[in-house]
Amino acid sequence: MSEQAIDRRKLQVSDEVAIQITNMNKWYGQFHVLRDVNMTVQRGERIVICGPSGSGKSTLIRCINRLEEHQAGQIIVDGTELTSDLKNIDKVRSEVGMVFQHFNLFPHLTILENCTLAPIWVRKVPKKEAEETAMHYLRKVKIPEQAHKYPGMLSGGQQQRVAIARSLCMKPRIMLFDEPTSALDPEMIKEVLDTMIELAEEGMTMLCVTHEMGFAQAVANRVVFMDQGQIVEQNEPGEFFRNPQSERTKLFLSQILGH
Amino acid sequence: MSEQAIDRRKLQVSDEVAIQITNMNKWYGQFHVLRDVNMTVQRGERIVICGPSGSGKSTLIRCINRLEEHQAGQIIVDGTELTSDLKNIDKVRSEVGMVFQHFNLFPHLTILENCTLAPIWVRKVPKKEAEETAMHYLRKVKIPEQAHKYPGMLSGGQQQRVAIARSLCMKPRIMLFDEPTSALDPEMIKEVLDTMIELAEEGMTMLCVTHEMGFAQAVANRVVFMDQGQIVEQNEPGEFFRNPQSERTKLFLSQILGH
Amino acid sequence: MPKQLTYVRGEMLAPKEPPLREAGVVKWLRENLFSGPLNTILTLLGLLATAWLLLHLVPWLMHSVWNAGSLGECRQIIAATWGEGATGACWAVVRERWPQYIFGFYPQDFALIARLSFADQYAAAGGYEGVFGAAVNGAVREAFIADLRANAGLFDLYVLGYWRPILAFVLMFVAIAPVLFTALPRKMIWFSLLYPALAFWLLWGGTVWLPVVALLGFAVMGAVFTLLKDQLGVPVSAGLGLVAAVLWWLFAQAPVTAGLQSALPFGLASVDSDQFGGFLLSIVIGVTAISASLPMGILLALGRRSDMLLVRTLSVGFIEFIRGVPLITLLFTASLLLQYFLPPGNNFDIILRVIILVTFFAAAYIAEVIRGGLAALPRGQYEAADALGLDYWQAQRLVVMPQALKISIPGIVSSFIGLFKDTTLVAFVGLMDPLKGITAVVRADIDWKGIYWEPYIFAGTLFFIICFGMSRYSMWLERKLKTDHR
Amino acid sequence: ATLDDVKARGELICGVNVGLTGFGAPDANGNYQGFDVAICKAVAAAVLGDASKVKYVPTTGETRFTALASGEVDLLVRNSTWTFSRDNDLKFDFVAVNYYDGQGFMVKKDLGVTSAKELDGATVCIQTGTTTELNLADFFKANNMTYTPVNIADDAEGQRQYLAGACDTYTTDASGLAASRATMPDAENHIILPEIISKEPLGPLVRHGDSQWGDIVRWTYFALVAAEEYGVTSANVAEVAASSTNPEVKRILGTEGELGAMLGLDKDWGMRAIAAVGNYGEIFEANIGSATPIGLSRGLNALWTQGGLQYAPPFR
Amino acid sequence: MAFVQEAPKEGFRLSMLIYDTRYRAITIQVVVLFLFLLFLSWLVNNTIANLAAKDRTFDFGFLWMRAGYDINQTLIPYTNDSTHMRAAVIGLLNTLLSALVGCTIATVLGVVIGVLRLSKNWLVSRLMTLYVEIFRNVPVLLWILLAATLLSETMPEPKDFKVTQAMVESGAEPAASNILFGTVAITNRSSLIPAPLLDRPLGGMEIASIPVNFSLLAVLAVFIGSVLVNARFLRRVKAIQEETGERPVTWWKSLAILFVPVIALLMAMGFHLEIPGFPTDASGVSKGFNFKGGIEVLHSFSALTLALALYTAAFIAEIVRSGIMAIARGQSEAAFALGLRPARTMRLVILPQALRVIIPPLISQYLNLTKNTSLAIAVSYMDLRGTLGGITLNQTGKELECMLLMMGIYLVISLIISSVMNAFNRAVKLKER
Ligand SMILES: Nc1ncnc2c1ncn2[C@@H]1O[C@H](COP(=O)(O)OP(=O)(O)OP(=O)(O)O)[C@@H](O)[C@H]1O
Ligand SMILES: Nc1ncnc2c1ncn2[C@@H]1O[C@H](COP(=O)(O)OP(=O)(O)OP(=O)(O)O)[C@@H](O)[C@H]1O
Ligand SMILES: NC(=O)CC[C@H](N)C(=O)O
Ligand SMILES: [Mg+2]
Ligand SMILES: [Mg+2]
Repeated sequence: MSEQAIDRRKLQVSDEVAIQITNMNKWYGQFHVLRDVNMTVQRGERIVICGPSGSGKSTLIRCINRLEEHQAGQIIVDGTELTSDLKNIDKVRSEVGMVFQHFNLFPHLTILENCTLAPIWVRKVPKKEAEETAMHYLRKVKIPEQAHKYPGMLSGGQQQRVAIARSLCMKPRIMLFDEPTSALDPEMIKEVLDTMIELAEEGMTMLCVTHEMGFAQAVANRVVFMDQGQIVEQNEPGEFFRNPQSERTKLFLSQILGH
Repeated sequence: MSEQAIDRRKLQVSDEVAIQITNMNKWYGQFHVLRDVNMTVQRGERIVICGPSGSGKSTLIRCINRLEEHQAGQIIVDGTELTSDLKNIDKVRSEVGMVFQHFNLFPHLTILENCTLAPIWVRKVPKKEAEETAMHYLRKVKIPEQAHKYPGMLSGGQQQRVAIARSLCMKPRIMLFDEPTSALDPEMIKEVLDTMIELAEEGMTMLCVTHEMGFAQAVANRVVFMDQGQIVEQNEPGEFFRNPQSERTKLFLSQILGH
Repeated sequence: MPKQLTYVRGEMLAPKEPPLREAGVVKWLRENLFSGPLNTILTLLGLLATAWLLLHLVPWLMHSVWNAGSLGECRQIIAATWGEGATGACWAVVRERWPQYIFGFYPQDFALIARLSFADQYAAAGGYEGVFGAAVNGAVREAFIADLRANAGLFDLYVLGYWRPILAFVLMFVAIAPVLFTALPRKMIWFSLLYPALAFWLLWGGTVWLPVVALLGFAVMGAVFTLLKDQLGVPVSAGLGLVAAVLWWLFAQAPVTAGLQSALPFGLASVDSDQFGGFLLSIVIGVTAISASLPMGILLALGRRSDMLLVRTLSVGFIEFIRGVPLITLLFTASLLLQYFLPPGNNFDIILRVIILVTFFAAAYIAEVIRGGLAALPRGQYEAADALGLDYWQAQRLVVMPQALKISIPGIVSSFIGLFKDTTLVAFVGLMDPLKGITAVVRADIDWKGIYWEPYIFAGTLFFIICFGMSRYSMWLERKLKTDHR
Repeated sequence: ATLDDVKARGELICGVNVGLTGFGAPDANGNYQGFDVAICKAVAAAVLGDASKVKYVPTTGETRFTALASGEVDLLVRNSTWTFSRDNDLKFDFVAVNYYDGQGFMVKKDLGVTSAKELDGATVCIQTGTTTELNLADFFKANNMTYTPVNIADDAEGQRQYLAGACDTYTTDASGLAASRATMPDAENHIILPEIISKEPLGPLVRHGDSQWGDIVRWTYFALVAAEEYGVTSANVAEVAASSTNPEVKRILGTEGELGAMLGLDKDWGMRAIAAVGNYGEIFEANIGSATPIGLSRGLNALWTQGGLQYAPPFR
Repeated sequence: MAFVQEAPKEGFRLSMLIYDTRYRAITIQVVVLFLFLLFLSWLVNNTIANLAAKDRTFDFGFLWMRAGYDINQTLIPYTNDSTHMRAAVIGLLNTLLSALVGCTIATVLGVVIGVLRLSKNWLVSRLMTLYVEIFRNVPVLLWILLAATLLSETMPEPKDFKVTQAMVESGAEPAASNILFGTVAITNRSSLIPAPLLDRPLGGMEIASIPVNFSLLAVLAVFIGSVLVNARFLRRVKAIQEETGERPVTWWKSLAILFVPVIALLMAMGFHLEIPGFPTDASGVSKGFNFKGGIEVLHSFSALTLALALYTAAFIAEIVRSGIMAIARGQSEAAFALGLRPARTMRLVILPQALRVIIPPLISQYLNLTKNTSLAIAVSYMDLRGTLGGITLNQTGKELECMLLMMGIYLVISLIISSVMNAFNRAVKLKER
């Protein structure tokens, strides 16, 4: 998928901090799933998170829009600290878009309705305007002609692109992707990655859990490797793949690149 | 997959007619799905059927073992004409093995039981003997060690190989394959194609709907191209790919070889 | 640009204990009971309701009386022990009448008790002839039995006395074990198949040859079927087998039974249907109808999916009719109208008639459940079976049904639970079900007139235990079947 | 014919009441006892020679006639009133009247009611499917009063509702009321109002069209009545049969004449019936008479010789 | 060569009836039809023979004869002079009333319990589980009997509400009194609720012996009008939201539109409530046996309906719970991630999807409840079975006719309900490719 190789220098990373995670810890019952995570994400960064299964990648990004609650430490998103305060949660959630592995489109609504639901009810955008925005993003993900179909009538790749468009309609400043391509057939992966690359080119702050190493190399400006709930290594992608530092990372890379 | 390139001359094609289809027509309701199909298959032939989606390939081979009923014309399999007579149908079905795109293994039976079910109940083979045969074919498809597992515990490629072994256990004289690899992940396709190639080497009469052009070139002695329910072109594979005659075929080949 | 992009962890962190508010009672309470205003209100409401119930029930249950001869006596004891105006449960009625709740008026086998435990008195009274022999000895017999009742121990009275239903009940578990637990040897299925005849004989008594000869009818059916199956195909040979069996039952049953009985007389004292009652009746009706409705339900479901218009119409008509009318109208039909539909002068057992109609009722529901299971089965399974050359019935038996039934288990079990609960409705056609029938009899007794709650609670609890057990079993089975193929 | 069916079956199927103490109810061991039940036993003794060869089918007021009509039972003895429409429209034969009765009302003493005419606006418990239901409607209409019926399926439930105060008054046959009252823990707190609002001749009935069977039941019953008249009891019946010189007694007991054969039975039928259950008076006293908790006096049901209505036609 | 060029054209042979797929189906159907007709004619034959033997006829004329018995709950006028037909209609209406009220209560309760079972509140979810397990594992007949017993054994008798001479003299209060500010009385026979009365009613007339009350019609008409106006109002609100994005606060306006006109009309007609109570004489001593005034809801109705509702609610709760659970967690997470609040998520995302899953089994529970109303016999409620299938059957001896008619009516009700269900299923089927 790297035909459209991106000139990574063109992508702006500003000094502004988009997400600041400090000494964050999370337990599921007795199970210590995230341990002392520290991470700073600048506005405009494109971060790929990888690591073995069960290492806490999903949990980490789900903490960022409070789909999970952390128990110690601090997460500040766009200047808003995530606490139990409902107002803060609402604020953060409308700033942060999320794309799930299984799309999670609303099957009872058309594609267009899927895209306008949140803008209308959360952002209180007039319907007409919401629909225009939605069509804009649907065009951007290249499926405007599907607007009046239902999700069940679309292919997986199309569905995932709708999911991205749906998030974008809320005009988020940060996008989180949790293995957005791993539920897709090989041919469809490309459609979705292309869409994500385009987003990246526009300077969207992105955190993406993925094992598509091609994508990481093409787009990311940082790769974060997690294991056992901790950030084990992070580096600029070229360096990361060429020259991993820790043993754990080497082992992991040998496995996923090996086959 | 053509590492084990087959010396095609070694494969015997006898004069005996295995399948004779004459002026066969079939309708689904008002829809004329097969139009005046004529086809003769000699014993030992390996025929690949290809064509665009909806052209009636599946329907054609399903007619051969009467999973679908044709309405006009004649199909004679191994000397038995397919009519509504139950005895003939039973006879043909036990001569003709079929492998489906989605394997259709019986999930409530172990691999071994899947393989022995039909021999025991249809051929009335003693259980012991049936099991020996089954193990023989399981060894042949290289998964004897899975015999006591359930289909759900196997990978797709393994499942498809079990499906082939299951058919072979009935010692059919003709094998039909309906896109046997298209539900598989790329890595698994090879396993299955290898098995099929071995079968071909042993002189089994095979009709195979597939778009694996490598396989066609390596194994088939004839490629049949269908469109809109009709046989548009058929030829020896080298000639077929190098030098397609009809416009329709050219267009089709350009698409599937293009990507 | 971020300052230090590169980061490598030197050493891995060990897991830590969660902070205190993440564990322990406080967290549990906070998360589970008081996590928000709405939840707090709900908790308080829940506590209030529980307290209210307990306040009303506990004193009543605490003041239980287990030993009394009548309701009046109970009340006296309660007043004497806990003071005037105290209310309490009078379980004495259950203690005194439980045999009826369990067995109805099923006769106790006093002859056996006498022989085993009271040999001396028995011999003195003149042995079998003297005591149980002829009807003329009514008075002697009554006196002897009264004596036994007074002197026999609990084991004698209730275990020996009711050995027939108890044995039938215990054997029932042996019979259903291979169905419930697939790990058991398959050969046990044979016992399961013989069990209905055995249970019939144990419960109703009479000559042993009746069920044996009836079973022979099935043997005849099987023989005809296997002989003809290869030539004529399953449906035709099954039909002919059925015809042969029916002919056997109609014409050979009576003479052969009589002949065998006179040659080799062997039997148990026969018991009339009207002596059945209580849970014995519920279980007899429930279990018979359950086991008979499953095959019938399968046939109906297949019929409903058949390509043949007529077969489909009849199946649909039957299913929709049965499901469309209340069970009790069917029961009324069984008890009152069936006599109109059958040839004049016949008179067949009311329990049997009720069982037949209850079976129809259950079968219609089960057919719908199984139809769901069949629909959930991918088409490919049918095609694969066809392609392998299995015929329709082989495909159904070996490929389709095992899978469809597995999918349908939760639905089937809940139909069974419903059916078992519905056996209480037979009270409306004059049978002694444990809930209303027996309770009405108990309350007609002058000693227990005015008792309401205790019999209901007793019968209700037993029902709860059985039904709850069944539903837990089905959950267990579902889990088990789900895991062992993955 | 019913007689043949019964003989072939070796059992008489008798529709009875299950909840009316004294008339028909099973005891703790499941044995049916009562004034009505005795007739079943007598018929079984007469026909089959064994009073215990009876299968009792519990019926409610509502189901009893269907049970008889459909052939479910051979004989219905369930305090059923002989009425024109039951006889002619429902096609039954009432073969005799074993209890002359009338409909009454029972109220709690503390209600302060002394006459049925004061019941305007009351809630009345009534068994469904009975004559009393129709009488009640007529009575209140005739007296220009209103009421709320509580239609109840059986006697036990009726009593429960009445005792719980769910109705102000319970109405049914006076004998039924007495039976109910007798079983109440506080019988003295309930009174039966003086008005008897209907005639309720209660008796056994069979299906139309089988006169022989009807005759058997009829004459078995009359044998019991005649036995009382001639002083034959269950205790002395054997002795009387041997010693009696009264030709009618001898005919009843089968020591003279062929009455049994005329009925299609053997000649001992009458003796067996009387031996099994006693004569009418014995049955009455044992089940509902003044010595029992129910405590009914003979009243209209005394023998005609004592000013009552019980009268057996001549046996000849 | 095993190959046959031209298969011999075979003529029809008898064996083809069994082996040939084309003829086999016909053979089987003919046999089945034959057997079925044989069976049917056997039944009819027996019935005719039996009827003849019993000297009976088969006709429905009795439906037009005088019934002669009274019924305690009559939704349309009925006296013992009415026909059996009318009695049957009364019974049918009672059946439907009980079914309707039962279904309503069961739905409300079931939804609440089902949702509470999913609650994170440990105590509440356990209590609800307990409720569900206890109610659905015990025969419904028991619940009916218990409800009836509970109501008739624990509530005060009407006479406990009476003021006696002695009380007037001593100034004592009666043992029991109305609850809810003296408006509602619950006795051991019935619950009495205030009856709406009009001083200036609009009159009425009878159409086909069914009374038509103009006042009621007027109220209904006005209310329907208000509902229509309200619907228009809500459409307007929606338009505003679509235009500006802001949704105006509407609930109080809606309430006003819905109820003000009706209340005004009722006031104009002189609406007041009639409180149930005992009539008293001049000195304040109560007279009579029963309450006068108010609407009497018999306990036989309440017990049956309540028990059925409680029982069915347990099943509905399970349906609701599994319906909500069937909507994958991902759906609510996706909604949260978009910034929708939990309540909105429920309304806009979860419920519309859960309803598709919930409604079909829900309707079959309605069907079950309706059929179970035939257990009314256990508590002396006069439903269809009690009138047509009970007293009428018994008084006229037309068991065959009555039972067949009754089954037919139940069947029609069931078929109507299930065709509604099928229509619904078709309407909401998810669009797939
Ligand atoms: N709700 C939960 N309760 C308890 N444990 C959980 C829960 N969710 C996740 N876990 C555990 O937390 C750990 C981290 O899970 P997480 O989903 O974040 O892993 P991941 O890195 O995303 O893995 P994968 O690549 O498989 O998605 C896993 O061991 C998982 O089993
Ligand atoms: N049961 C059916 N009823 C009606 N139309 C059908 C049915 N099965 C297939 N068809 C139609 O018949 C045509 C041929 O179908 P067929 O499955 O044989 O195509 P195919 O060549 O196998 O295509 P593909 O490559 O997609 O499998 C298609 O247009 C299909 O829509
Ligand atoms: N209460 C009863 O069961 C019978 C009442 C009345 N004698 C009747 O025959 O209708
Ligand atoms: Mg994950
Ligand atoms: Mg195909």
